[in-house]
Amino acid sequence: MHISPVLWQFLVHWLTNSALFPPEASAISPYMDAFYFFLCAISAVGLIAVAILVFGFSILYRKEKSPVATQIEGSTLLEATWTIIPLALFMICFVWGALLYFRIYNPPTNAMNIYIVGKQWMWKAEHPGGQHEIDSLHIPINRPVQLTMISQDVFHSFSIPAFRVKREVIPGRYSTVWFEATATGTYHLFCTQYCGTDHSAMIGEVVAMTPDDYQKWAAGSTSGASLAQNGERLFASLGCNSCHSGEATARGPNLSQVYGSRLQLADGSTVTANDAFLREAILNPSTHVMQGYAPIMPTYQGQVSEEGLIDLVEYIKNLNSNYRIQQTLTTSQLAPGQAGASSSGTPQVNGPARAGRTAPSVPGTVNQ
Amino acid sequence: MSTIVTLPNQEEARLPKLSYLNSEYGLKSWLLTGDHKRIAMLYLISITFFFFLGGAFAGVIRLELLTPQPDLVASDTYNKLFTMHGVIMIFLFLVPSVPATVGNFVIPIMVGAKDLAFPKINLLSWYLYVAGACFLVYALLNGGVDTGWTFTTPLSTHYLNTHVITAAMGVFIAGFSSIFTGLNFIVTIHRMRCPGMTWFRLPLFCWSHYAASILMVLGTPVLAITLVLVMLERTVGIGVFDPTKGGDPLLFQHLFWFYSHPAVYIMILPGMGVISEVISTFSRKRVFGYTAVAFSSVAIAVFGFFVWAHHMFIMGVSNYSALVFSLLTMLVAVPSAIKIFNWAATLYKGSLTFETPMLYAFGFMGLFTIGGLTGVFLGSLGMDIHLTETYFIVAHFHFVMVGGMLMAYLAGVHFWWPKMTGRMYPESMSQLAAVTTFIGFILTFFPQFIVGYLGMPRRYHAYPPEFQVLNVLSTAGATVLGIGYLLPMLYMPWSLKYGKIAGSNPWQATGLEWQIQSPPLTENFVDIPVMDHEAYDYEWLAHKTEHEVTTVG
Amino acid sequence: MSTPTEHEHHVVGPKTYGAILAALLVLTATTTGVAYLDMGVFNPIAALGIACLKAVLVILFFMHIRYSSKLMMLTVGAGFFTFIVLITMTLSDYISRNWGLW
Amino acid sequence: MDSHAIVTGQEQHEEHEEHPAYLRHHFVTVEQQRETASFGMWLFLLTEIMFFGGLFMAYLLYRNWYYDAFVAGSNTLGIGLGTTNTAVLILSSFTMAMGVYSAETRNRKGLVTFLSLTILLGLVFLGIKSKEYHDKYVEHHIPGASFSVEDFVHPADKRDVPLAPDMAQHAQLFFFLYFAMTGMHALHMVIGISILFFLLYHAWHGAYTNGHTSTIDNFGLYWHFVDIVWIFLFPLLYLISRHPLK
Repeated sequence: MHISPVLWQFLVHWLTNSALFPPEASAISPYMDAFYFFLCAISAVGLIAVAILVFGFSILYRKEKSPVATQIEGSTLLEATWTIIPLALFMICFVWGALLYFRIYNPPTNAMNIYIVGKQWMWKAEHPGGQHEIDSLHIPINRPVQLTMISQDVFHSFSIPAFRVKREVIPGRYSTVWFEATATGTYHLFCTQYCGTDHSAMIGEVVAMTPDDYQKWAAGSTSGASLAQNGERLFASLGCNSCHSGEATARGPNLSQVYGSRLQLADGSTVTANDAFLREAILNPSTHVMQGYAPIMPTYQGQVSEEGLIDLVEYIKNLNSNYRIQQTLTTSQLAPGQAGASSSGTPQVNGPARAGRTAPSVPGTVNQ
Repeated sequence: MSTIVTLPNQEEARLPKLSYLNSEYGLKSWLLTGDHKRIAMLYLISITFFFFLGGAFAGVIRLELLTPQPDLVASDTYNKLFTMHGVIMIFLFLVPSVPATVGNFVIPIMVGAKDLAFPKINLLSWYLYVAGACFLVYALLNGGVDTGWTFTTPLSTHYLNTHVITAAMGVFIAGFSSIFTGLNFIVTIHRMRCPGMTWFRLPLFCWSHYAASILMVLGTPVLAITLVLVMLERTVGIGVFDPTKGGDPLLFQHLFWFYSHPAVYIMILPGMGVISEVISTFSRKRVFGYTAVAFSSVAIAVFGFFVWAHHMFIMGVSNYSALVFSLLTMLVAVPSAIKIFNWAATLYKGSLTFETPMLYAFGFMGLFTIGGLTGVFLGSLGMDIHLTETYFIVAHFHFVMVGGMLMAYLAGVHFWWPKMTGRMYPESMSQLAAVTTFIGFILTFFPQFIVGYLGMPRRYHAYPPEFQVLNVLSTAGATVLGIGYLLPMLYMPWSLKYGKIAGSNPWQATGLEWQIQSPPLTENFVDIPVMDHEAYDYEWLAHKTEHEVTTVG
Repeated sequence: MSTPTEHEHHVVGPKTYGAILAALLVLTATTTGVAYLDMGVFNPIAALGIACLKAVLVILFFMHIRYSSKLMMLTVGAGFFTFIVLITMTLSDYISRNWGLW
Repeated sequence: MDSHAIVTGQEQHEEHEEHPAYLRHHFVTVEQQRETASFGMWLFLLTEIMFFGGLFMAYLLYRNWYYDAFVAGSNTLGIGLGTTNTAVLILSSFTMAMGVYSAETRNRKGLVTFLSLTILLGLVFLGIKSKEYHDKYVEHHIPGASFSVEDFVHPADKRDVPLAPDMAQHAQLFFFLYFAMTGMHALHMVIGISILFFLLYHAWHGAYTNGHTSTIDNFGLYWHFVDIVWIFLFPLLYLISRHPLK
C-alpha cells in the first residue's frame, strides 16, 4: 500500500510528538497528574456507564424487538443512587482539588523570591541580585522559587505548563505563585490571559539549571547593583528618608525590620507588612497609616514604575537596621541639590503640590 | 402498563387549508405580527444567519491554526475573529437559539394557550435582537472588536482602540431581547395554562424553559449595567474598574460572571428540555422520573447563581471564596448527572426508533456527558490552575455548548419541523447529517482536551510547533463538522416544497402541540383545550388514536 | 387562568394611602434626624433599616403586594434574594481576602 | 368576574362575544389579563432591581475601601435638598397611588388631577436634582480633569483637617457613583414622566376609567419602584456616611 510522503511525514511527526501530558518538571507535577488521571478515570467510568446504557437499551429495546413500550413512572431508589454516587465522587474531587490548590498557592517560607512584571507583550523578571531578564526566567532546580508578580497594564497570566502552575498577573496588585523545579531543561512560558494584539507572542522560556549553573549564570548576568541597592538609590532620590529616617522624632515610621511584622494601623486594624502591603503603602498611603502617625505622606501613584516599586520593596525588606537609612540620609544631605529639598519635606518628586499644601498644616506626629 | 403506538399513515395526510403560514400575506404581515409562531420563524431565519456568520469566523480561526506560524491573518485580525466568533455565537446564537425559535413556537401550544402572554413584547424582543445584531454587524464592518467576548477590563476600557462601545451596546440591546423573551415565558407558563394543565402535567420542555427564563430575567440586567459601566469607563474614564484610579478590575469579573455563568445554563437548559421531549417520543415512554428531571432544571437555575467565581480561581479571589465557590460548583454538577441517567433510564423497556432527532439526542447525551465531566476537572480548585485559560477549557465549553446545545437545537428543529412547516425533512439525508456532525465534532474538539493539558493557551494566534499534530486533527474535524452543519441548510429549504406532508402527529408524540394541525392555525386552538392526562401519557394517546379517525383542528 | 391563586381584585382606599404617606414622611424625617446623631456603627444600620421599612411599606400598600397572591410575594422575594446573593457573595470575597493565605 | 373554574372550550367560545373590547384575544377572562399584566410588570421590576444591583455593589465595595473619601464626599451633599426631594418623591408616589384609586373607582376627574399632580411632583424632583447637579458643577465636584479635592475634610477630625490627597482623589469614585446612581434614577424619572404625559392625554379622553385599569396599575408599579430606588439611594448617598465609623 502506497502512503504518500506527506502523510508519512505527518505520521512520523505525530508519533514522535504524541505526548499526552507535558513533561513533569516540578515537585507538584506528579500530584497534579495523579489527580488528572483520577479525574480521567472517573470521566471514563461515567461515559462508559452512559454509553452502555444508551447502546444497550438501543439494541435491546429497538422497535423491531420491542414493539410494546412499558410505561414506568420512575424509581426513587435508582434516582437516589445516581444522585448520591456522583455527589460522593464530586466531593472527593473537591477535597482533592482544594488540597492541591493550597499546596500550589501557599509558598514555603524558605522560597527564594523573584519578581515578575508583565506588560504588553513581554515578561520582565527581576532577580534580587539585580539580574534582569526579558521573556526568560532562569531558576535553580530543587529549590522552592516564589514569584511575586504584577502587571503594568492589563491582566496577564503567568503559566508554565511543565511545572503545572499558573497565576493571573493583575494590574495594581501583587499575586504570587511558587514551584520547585525538579529537572533541568528549557520549558515553555506562556501568557494565558488574552492581553491584546500580540498576546500569542508574549511567550518565553524557563531555564531550569543545577544550582551550580544557576550561581554561574547569576554571577555572569548581574547588572552590578542588586534590587535593594537600586531601591536604596530610589529611596534617597524620592526623599523618603526625610520622614522615614528611623529617628525617634521622625514624621514617618521606622522602616527597619518592618517587613513581616504585624502593624497596628490608625483605623484600628492590624496587618502583616508583606510585599503587597508595602507597595500599597507607597501608592495609597492614607489607607495604610500606622497608629500614631499623621496621614501626611503624599501618594507616589504614577511617579514610580512597577520596577521602581519592586526595588523599593526589596530595599525595605532588607532593612535590618537603621544604619543604611542614616547612611543614605547623610549622603543625600551631602548632595548639594537635595539638601534643601529633603528638609522641607517635598523633595524633587514631580507634582506633589497637594502634599506641599497638606504637610505644613499638620503637626509632625498627631496622636488621634 | 404497555402501549403500542403505530405511526400514522402519512400518505393520507393533507396540508390544512388555513394555517398561520397562509392566514395573511405580505412582508408587513410578518414584520408586524403578534403571532408567536411567525416570530419564531423570524428568529429562526436571523439566528441561522448569525450561526453561519459565527461559523465562518470559526472556520478562518481553524484554518489559521493549521500551522504554528501566524501566516494566514495578522494578529489583530485573528483577535477580532475569535472575538466576533464568541460574541455572535453566544449572544446572537446560543442564548436565543432554542428558546426564541423552538420555545417561542411550541411553549404557548404546549401549555394550551393561544399565544404568549405579551405578543407585542415578543415582537419587540425580536426587534431588539435585530437592533443589537445591527450594532454588532456595524462594529464588524467598521473593523471589528478585539476584546474577546468577555470584555475584560482594563484591556477593553483603556488599551484597545476598536469599536468596543458599539459592540458593548449591541450586546446590551441583545440582552434586553433575551430578558423580554424570558419574562414572556415565565408569565405564559404561570398564567396562560389551559384548564387541567397543572404544573406536573407540563411537558419537561416547559420546565426547563421556565428555569432558563428565571436566569434570563435575573441575570441579564447585571450584564447590562456592567457593560454600561464599561462604556462609561471608556468614554468618561470613571475609574470604577481602573486600578490606577482606585478601582478594582476584579469587580468587573465578579459582575460579568454573575451573568455570564448563569448564561451557560440559559443556553443549556432549553436544550435539555428538547432532549426530554425527543427521548420520550422516540422511546414511546414516559420520561423516567418526571419530577426529578423537572426539579433538577430548577435546581440548576438556582445553584447557577452561586457558582460564578469559579471563573476567577486563579485571578486572586480569596482562598475562602474559592473554596466555597468550588464546593457549590460540584453541587451544580449533580442535577445534570441526574438528568443524563434519567434519560438513559427512559430508554429501558421502550420501543425505540432512531429518527434524526433521536440521533441528535444520543449525540447530546454522549457529548454533554464529556462536557459536564470535564467541567468537574475545571471546578476542582487544583486542576483548574493548570487547565484554565488553555485549550482544555475551549474544548470543555464547546462540548457543552456545541456538542450539547447545538445538537439539542438541531434535534429540536428537526423534531418540530413537521409542526412548523407541515412537511417532513428527508430522513436518510438528515440522519447522515447527524452522524457527520457527531464524527466531525469529536474529531474537532477531542484533540483540544489533549493539547490543552499539554498547555496550549487559548486565543493564541501562533503556537509552539509540537502542538501542530493535534491542531491539524482539529482543523480536519472542523471541515467535517462544517459539512455536517451545511447539509441541513440544503435539505431543510428543499423540504419546504418537496418534503412529504407530515400530518398533525407524525411522531405520535403526546404534547398538546401534536394534537393540532400542522402547521397550526394562527390561534393555535379553535377551542381552548382541557388537559385531562399526565404529560407523556402514551396510553391516552393510543386510546385517542383508536377513537379518532381524523385529527383535531 | 388555571392557577387557583387568583384573588378578587382588591381596591385600596385613600385612607390607607394617606396613612402610609404619613408614615413614610415621618420615617423620612426620622432618618434625616438620626443621621445627625453620632451612633457609630448603628448609623448605617438605622439608616438602612428605616429605608427597608419604607420600601416594605411602599411595596405592601402602594404596590398592593399585601393584597396579592403568594406568587407575587414570592416573585418580589426572589428579586431581592438574588440581589442579596450578588452583594453578599461578592463582598464575601473582598472581605475574606484580608484573612490572609492561611 | 372569576369564571376560570373549568371552562370547557365550547362555553368559552360562546362567551367570547360578550367580552369588553380591551380583552385581547388570547386571554380568557379580564381577570386573567389583569393578573398577567401585573405579573409581567413585576418581573420587569425584578430586572430593574438587578440592574441597579450592579451599581449598589460597586458603591458598597468602594465605600468599604475608601471610607474616608466617601464620608467626605457624602458630607458635601446638601442634606436639606436630599430630604426635600425624598419627601417630594414620596408625595408623588402617594398621588400616583391615588390616581390608581381614581381609575379603579372610575373617577375620570380624579384620575386626571392626580396624574397631573404626579407629573408636577416628578418635575419638582428633577428640578431640585438639577439644582444639586449644578451645585456640584460649581464646586468642581464632577469627576474628571476639573475635579477639585479642596473641600474634602477628614471626617474623624473636628478641626477640618483636609483629607490626605490620595484619599481625596478617591472622592472622585464617590461622585462618579453618585452621578451614575442618581443619574440612572433620574433617567427612570424622565421616562416615567414622559409616559405620564401619554397616560394623562388618554385619561383626559376617558381611557382607564372604563374598568380597564391595567395600564395605570402597572405604571403605578413602575413609579413606586422608582420611588423605592430613591428610598435606598437617599440614605446610602446622603445619610449613612455623616458620621465616621470608629
